[in-house]
Amino acid sequence: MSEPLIFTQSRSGRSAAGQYPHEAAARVPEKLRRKKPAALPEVSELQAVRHFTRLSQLNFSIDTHFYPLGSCTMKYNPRACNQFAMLPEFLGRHPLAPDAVSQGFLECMFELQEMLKEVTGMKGVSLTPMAGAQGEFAGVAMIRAYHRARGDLERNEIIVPDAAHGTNPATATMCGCVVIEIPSLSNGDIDVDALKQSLGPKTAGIMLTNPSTLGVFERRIQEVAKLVHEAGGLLYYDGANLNAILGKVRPGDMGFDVIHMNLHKTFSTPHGGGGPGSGAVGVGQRLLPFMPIPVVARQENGYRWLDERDVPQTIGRLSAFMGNAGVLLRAYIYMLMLGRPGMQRVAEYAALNANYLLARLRAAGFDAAYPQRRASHEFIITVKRQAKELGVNAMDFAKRLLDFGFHAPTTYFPLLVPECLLIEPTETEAKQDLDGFVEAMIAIQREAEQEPQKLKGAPHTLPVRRLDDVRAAKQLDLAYVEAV
Amino acid sequence: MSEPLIFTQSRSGRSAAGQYPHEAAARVPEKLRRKKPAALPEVSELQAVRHFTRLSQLNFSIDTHFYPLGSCTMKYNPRACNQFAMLPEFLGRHPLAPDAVSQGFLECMFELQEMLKEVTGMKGVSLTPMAGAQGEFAGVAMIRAYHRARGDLERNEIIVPDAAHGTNPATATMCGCVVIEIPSLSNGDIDVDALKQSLGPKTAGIMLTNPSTLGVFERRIQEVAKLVHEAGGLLYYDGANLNAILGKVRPGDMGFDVIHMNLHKTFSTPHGGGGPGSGAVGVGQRLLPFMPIPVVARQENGYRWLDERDVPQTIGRLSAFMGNAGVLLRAYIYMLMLGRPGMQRVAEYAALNANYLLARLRAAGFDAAYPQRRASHEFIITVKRQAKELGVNAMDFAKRLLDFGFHAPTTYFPLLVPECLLIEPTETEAKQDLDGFVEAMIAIQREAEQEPQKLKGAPHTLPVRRLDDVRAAKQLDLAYVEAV
Amino acid sequence: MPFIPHTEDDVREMLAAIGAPNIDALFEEIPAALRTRELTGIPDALTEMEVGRLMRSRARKDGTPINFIGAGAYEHHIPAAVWAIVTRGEFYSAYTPYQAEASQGTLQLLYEYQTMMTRLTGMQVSNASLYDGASALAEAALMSVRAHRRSKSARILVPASVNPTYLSVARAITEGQNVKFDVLPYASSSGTFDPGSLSAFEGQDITAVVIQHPNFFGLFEDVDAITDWAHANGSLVIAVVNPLSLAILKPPGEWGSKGVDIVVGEGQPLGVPLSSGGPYFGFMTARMEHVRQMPGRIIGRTVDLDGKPGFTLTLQAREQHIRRSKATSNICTNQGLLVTAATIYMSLLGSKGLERVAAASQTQTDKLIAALTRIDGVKLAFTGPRFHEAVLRLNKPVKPVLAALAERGIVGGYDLSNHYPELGHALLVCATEMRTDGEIEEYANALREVTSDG
Amino acid sequence: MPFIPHTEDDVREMLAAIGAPNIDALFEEIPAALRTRELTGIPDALTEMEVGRLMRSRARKDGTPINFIGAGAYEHHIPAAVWAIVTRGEFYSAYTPYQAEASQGTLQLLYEYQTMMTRLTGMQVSNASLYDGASALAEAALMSVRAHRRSKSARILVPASVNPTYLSVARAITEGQNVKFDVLPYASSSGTFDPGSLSAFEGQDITAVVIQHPNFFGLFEDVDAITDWAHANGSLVIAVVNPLSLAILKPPGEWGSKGVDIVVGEGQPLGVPLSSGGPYFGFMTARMEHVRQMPGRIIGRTVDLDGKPGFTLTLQAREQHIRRSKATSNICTNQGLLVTAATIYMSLLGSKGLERVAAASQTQTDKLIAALTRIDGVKLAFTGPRFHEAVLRLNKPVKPVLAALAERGIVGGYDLSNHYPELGHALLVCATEMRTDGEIEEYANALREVTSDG
Ligand SMILES: Cc1ncc(COP(=O)(O)O)c(C=O)c1O
Ligand SMILES: Cc1ncc(COP(=O)(O)O)c(C=O)c1O
Repeated sequence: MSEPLIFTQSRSGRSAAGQYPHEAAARVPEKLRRKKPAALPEVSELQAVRHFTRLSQLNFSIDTHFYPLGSCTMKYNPRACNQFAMLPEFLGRHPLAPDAVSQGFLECMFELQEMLKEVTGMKGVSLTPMAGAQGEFAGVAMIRAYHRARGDLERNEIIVPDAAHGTNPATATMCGCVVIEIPSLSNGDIDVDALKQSLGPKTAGIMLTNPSTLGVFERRIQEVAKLVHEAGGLLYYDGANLNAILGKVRPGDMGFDVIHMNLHKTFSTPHGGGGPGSGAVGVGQRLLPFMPIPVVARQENGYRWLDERDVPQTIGRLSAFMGNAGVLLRAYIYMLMLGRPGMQRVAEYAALNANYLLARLRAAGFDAAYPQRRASHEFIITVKRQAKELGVNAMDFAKRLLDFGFHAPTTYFPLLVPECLLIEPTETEAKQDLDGFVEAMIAIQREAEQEPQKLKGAPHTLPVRRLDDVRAAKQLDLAYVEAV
Repeated sequence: MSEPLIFTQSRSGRSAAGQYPHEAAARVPEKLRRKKPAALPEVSELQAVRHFTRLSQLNFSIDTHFYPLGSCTMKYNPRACNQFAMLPEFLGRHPLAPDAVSQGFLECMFELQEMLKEVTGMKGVSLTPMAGAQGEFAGVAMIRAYHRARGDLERNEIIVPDAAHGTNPATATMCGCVVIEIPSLSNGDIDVDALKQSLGPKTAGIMLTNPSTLGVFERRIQEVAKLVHEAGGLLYYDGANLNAILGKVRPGDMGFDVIHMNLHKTFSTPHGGGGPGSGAVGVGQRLLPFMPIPVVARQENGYRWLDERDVPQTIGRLSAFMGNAGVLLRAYIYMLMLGRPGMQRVAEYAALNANYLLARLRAAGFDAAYPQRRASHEFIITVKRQAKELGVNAMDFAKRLLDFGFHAPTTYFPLLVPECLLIEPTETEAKQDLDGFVEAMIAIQREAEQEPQKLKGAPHTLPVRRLDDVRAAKQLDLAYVEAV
Repeated sequence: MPFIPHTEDDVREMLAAIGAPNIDALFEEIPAALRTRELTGIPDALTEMEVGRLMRSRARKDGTPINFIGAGAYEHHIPAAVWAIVTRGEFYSAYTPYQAEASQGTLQLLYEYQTMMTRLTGMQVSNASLYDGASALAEAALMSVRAHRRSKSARILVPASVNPTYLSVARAITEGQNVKFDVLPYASSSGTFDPGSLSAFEGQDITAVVIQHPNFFGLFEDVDAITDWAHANGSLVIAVVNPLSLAILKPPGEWGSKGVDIVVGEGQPLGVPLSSGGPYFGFMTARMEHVRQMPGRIIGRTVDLDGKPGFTLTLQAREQHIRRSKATSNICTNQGLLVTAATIYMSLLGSKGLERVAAASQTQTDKLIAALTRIDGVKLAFTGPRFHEAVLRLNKPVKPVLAALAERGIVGGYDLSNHYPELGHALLVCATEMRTDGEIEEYANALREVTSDG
Repeated sequence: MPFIPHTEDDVREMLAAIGAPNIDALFEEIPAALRTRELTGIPDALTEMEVGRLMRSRARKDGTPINFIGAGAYEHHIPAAVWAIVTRGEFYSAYTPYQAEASQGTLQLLYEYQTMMTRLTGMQVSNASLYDGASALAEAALMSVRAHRRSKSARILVPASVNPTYLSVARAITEGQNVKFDVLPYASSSGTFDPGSLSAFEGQDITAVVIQHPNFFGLFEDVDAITDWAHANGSLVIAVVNPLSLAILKPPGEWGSKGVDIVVGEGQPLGVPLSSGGPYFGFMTARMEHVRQMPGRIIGRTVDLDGKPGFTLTLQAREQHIRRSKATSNICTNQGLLVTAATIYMSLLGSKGLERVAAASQTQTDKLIAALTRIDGVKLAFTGPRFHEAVLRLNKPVKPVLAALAERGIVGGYDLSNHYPELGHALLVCATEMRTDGEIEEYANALREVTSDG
């Protein structure tokens, strides 16, 4: 299965004529006028529909495959969220429409803020960040603004564990901070001694995710919080992994000052093949004055957006309007459908699935990276041994899994575990599917022992076989050029 | 690719609990109560979504493949038709809602009736038949009612050419008529002499499709009409093939008294893997009093349905309400988007595509069934020669085409042409795709000559290989039974 | 040219390959006198944007009144997933699965549907759909005539508590084949059919007896007694049922001592929106012994060349495209897409979900009746056990009442006075799980106003 | 348990395999003191039916007023096919295409998107999206600082005719890295930026100059002169454009004698609904020489083991997951699904379609302005050539006027008085191809009423 580029299907003069106005001529001064039309595809409506429908079929997705991509929380995206978020009134609402014709939407946003406060244990929530990384940005920017507002101008160091997601250090840099990396212990916990040594008068804060991306819960979190706070720093919670603890423990209660949430993970909005997401931030008392705007407030005469006049110390705006509203609506709808009991179940069954899958894989002879620990909602298998003994690596396992109809786990992240597969089944997968995954892993292990080239050459049954990434980066081909 | 039956994914106690009311208990007298729940699947929402999404991917469809299934007019089904027919007000309207809250819908139906009158040249249209065959039923029933109303009680013979679609004779039988089959000439026209011999005092009417399912236009249609009318019979037009002549010639002008239209063909409503369709009927003056009800009328105070009180001689109702309203809306929307010029283009480009494909296939050495004739919107290739010389038949060509990514043409229909492929490209396919089809046919012909087992074993790349139809009919397995 | 992909170059090259001077030449076999000049009655083309605007304005005219009619079409919650999947191009834009290998998605789904319907109705075989519930009854009548080899009468007994439109449709469709329907009165006290009244037909050649349960008034019939009488009399039994009700009611396959012979009904309650009456789908299940008399498509499981299981259309020798004038029915195109919806719906709801929906509908109807009959001049006509519909008697003609309610945004029920003049000012009302207590109250308030006027 | 597939048996077997007594034991590593007791602030679960009812009632509150605001988000016709395909599960529910072989659909689409955007903007490379237009400007500013090796100032000139919110966002995002934006006034007579005023900066170390065209007032800027001045001064040029306008306007790649360096903008006009401001997508294209400084994902075409072409994420060494604190940006999740919409939109419209849409929008805006300025007390602020927005000056404060219009179902425009107090009672209005002549008249009548009151 493969599909030619749409450009090769284009023919001059063809069009989907029902899609644009009958007649219209633009008036543009000669020197500003476009002379040659942009060479966009010229195809019929059927050709476009067929092309993109066929392209879609080349993808794995939650709706078609088990997708245990660690740290990405690929769980079921309820179709109802999409349907109700796309009601014509919501789709048609202009972001700058007056409050009088926006109360329905604003009420949803306000209630979403309130629910997110409740589940995180924070004091305020801003929905504006457009993805996790922007939520992180908002968080670190608030930490900086906090220190600055106190005249504490030297604090520009952000401590980040080596297991952290790449966005954490990248964000710190973007905020003009210096990144101090600290190691993890072999049991997966933070090296608290190293932390102590890193803390000091320049400490702005620490970015943690707990459970960490190693798939284990940071047990000494209260001690960490105390240490950082005593050093004058603040604690940032990377809430991409909130799925692990939803309803079980709240970042606010653990001592965090600020958190971002990946609504496109924990709150099950779709990832759309790359996005959109939403990285709503929650803050404790200290950071309330600095929240990114706009934020919805409920007032006597209805709901309205707070802006720079209401939040004068705000770190400012992060998007042209108010973030990914449609994603927020989906998260809101999802939360309403979960409700209180459902919210609690998320972490329970996510942990059950992860621990079960871990137990079965271990029983099948695979090595856990942290065998002494409970898995959180995800866990790490390392195939270091197989790499050494059989010459097949994590990538080979990953690619071969595709042939078995399973999306691969996250590979080579976190960077500190060699040949790792970070596996996150999520709570919406059935035991049968986990069992199927285990069987596939066992079959692949057997192949690795008996015919390792099966793995090396994998995938064999997908639209393409393994791609040459080196060539992609060296002989850059980033846009199609017609042969002449 | 294959997908297990949903029943094998079911587990007792599992459910998509958000889909039904929290609590509710039925009150049913003991002896009427269901004792054991029906063993429907017990799956999660994700499992259902994944299962049916994966099943869908096992299909060929217009949205994914060229689908030149003769007599079926598989052309692009505009997405707009679906979107606008599914506006919440239309979906939510109860069929028995009072006229006061139905004017928008009724206006659409009325205008659809008017447009169908215009394109067919008929005097009245009833939208109620739910598919072509039911339209045929309505037509023949009206013909019978007409004769009966005139006291002409002996007329119960319906003449049907041998090339006719199976629904024609089946319909005649269903109406209690006797079927008189007449042959076609070797040039594809009706054998007018045979017709003359069949006509008589028992003749109720004749069912024709023009162009016929042989893909050629019946040139002596005026003479046929005259003969049948003179004999006291009426003419029925099977409008499944209206795509061939839309805007070029009107059944009413050819002398037909009644016509059904397959809106799911000519007017591009989707076929949905089997249906629904709509077989709206148009009638000339003589049959107006007998139309199936309901029919929409425009009156001073708005639109309303006419019923048995308004049309006392009606053949009656054919559906519980008023037919496949949603299909009708789609056809209406489609017609609005085509408009007058677009309506004319349908037949022009359908004929262009058919004649081009025919010309290219002939140039490539394939045999046309009617080489002396223009193709209409479809045409017949016969592989009789290949069957004799190479031992590969029409079915083998058809199955092998699937491997090339093309849906097969209609095979073994019309029955009178041996080893036939009835090919209907439709006007919405691009020249490139027709060219691709020709290349595939050439390649298959080459295979037939060099490695005929490639054809015999085809398809090779689909979810299943050739299925054992004989076994299916002998060892009936029509519903799943769990292994115990 | 909307939907036409041809460029000028394409047309030129194609005509050259054909050897025709222009497109018009392709129509040269059509006698010139017949050629259409202009379709003056057809308006100019609208763009998609313009059509959208027009359709939205039409839709707005009709609005979204609160609906309390059933009478054969019921407003139930439809999970968002259902139509999101149904409208996927691969289901939506495929034809009837003639090429089985390229249609395994549709075919497997239909096989799963057949399985579900046999389980729901307690029968052995199901076809892949008929047009709607009414025409399904007509087909069942014809099928019973074919299936009942010993009966020569083509005479079918039908209680008047069967949906009267179904009866009209069955008459219209079977009339050419001389099927005769004898309509038997329901008991005016109970609104149900009294099996005792069948004794008048004892020993007569009756091909089949039709039982609708719950009947058109929403009431439960004495299905066991009727079924047993029919079988004892050598007649077949045709059940007409609401598939949703079967989540709580004994399936027709268990009625009486040996179960009915044919079951038909309207599939709409299973995931199909009201949409002005269609497209819906008729279902039909039956005993295995009658399978060769069934109308419509049937899917069978078989194996491919490699022995791998697969699905295909089977028993096609019953059908028009093979058997032509001797087919079991003329049906060809059926209602496949709606069956797709129903199959997904049943999978999502499961029998527990269907049971809850049925029970909640019954509960809300009880509340509705309680609320409405509290109004002076509104009485419940029949008090027996019922599903989710009921007949009310008003103190004034129903039609103007319904018109006044419509003005208040309420579609208040179905006026029975045409079909059942003997019931007086009778109104058939319905509530499903979709109707909230608040809406029921709103209806009661409106009806109180409307019936007390003047 | 909505969305949880586990049966009791499953749970029992799974716990046994784990060796845990109950699910709670899986959380034993969480200090007991921290364990959440109850989420009292979260309401009980609603069923899908109930949520649907709630959301429809919320939506109804907001209604569907007629919209005359643009200001960065534009209401255009979106072909039905676009979102029917975008919401297919395979696009909707896939992750970022890390496993290229299992994501060729998304990857090829993104490659096609990149190609289209380079062609539309006249540049050589495109990334696969940023969050939105405003944050894209921030990223462009940071990119220009990295790309301009010789400039040390991180100083960027921005005319005040640039969208003021974009400027706020750019400031908020780049502030930590000490980027300085110098805002230069627009000419109060024309509403556009006078290139002559750049001479004051001649010879200074300016990293980049930003040009928005059409500018925030809808007016055309003198892009050639500004571009050439910047390049002559050794500065880079960042263009902020409406992608739709590029169907009729000279692409930034051709501005001045050598074209701009970076192009960014809001992709929303290309098939993305207004939906309260997002999700939209920011686009960015640039000269090939800057590709390694680009933020965001980039897709490349390569070959597989068999030499067959395929697509993959490339130049990942720029990104956070590889380069961590030294990445070009922290962006990870982007706006892929919206790019999917835009790619389908551009394929359906083609450049001819885009041109028609742009032209029709311009035409309707002309009509709107003609209609509104016929009203006493309503004046056009700037008369130069424009695209599809314009600034009106009213004779009274804008906010109450907009409130009064909203009551009449009209969203009348964007109040400029906060950002541009110097313009007085200024209102930014917009019409696209979606606004009919009738709606424009309706607006004019309403505005006449509202402005003449009192
Ligand atoms: C642990 C963690 N932190 C942060 C992020 C960044 O979130 P986003 O991709 O939404 O920017 C991710 C997701 O990739 C993540 O897994
Ligand atoms: C020529 C012809 N007549 C009649 C029919 C019957 O139409 P339907 O399938 O809608 O009942 C068809 C379609 O199959 C047909 O092609």
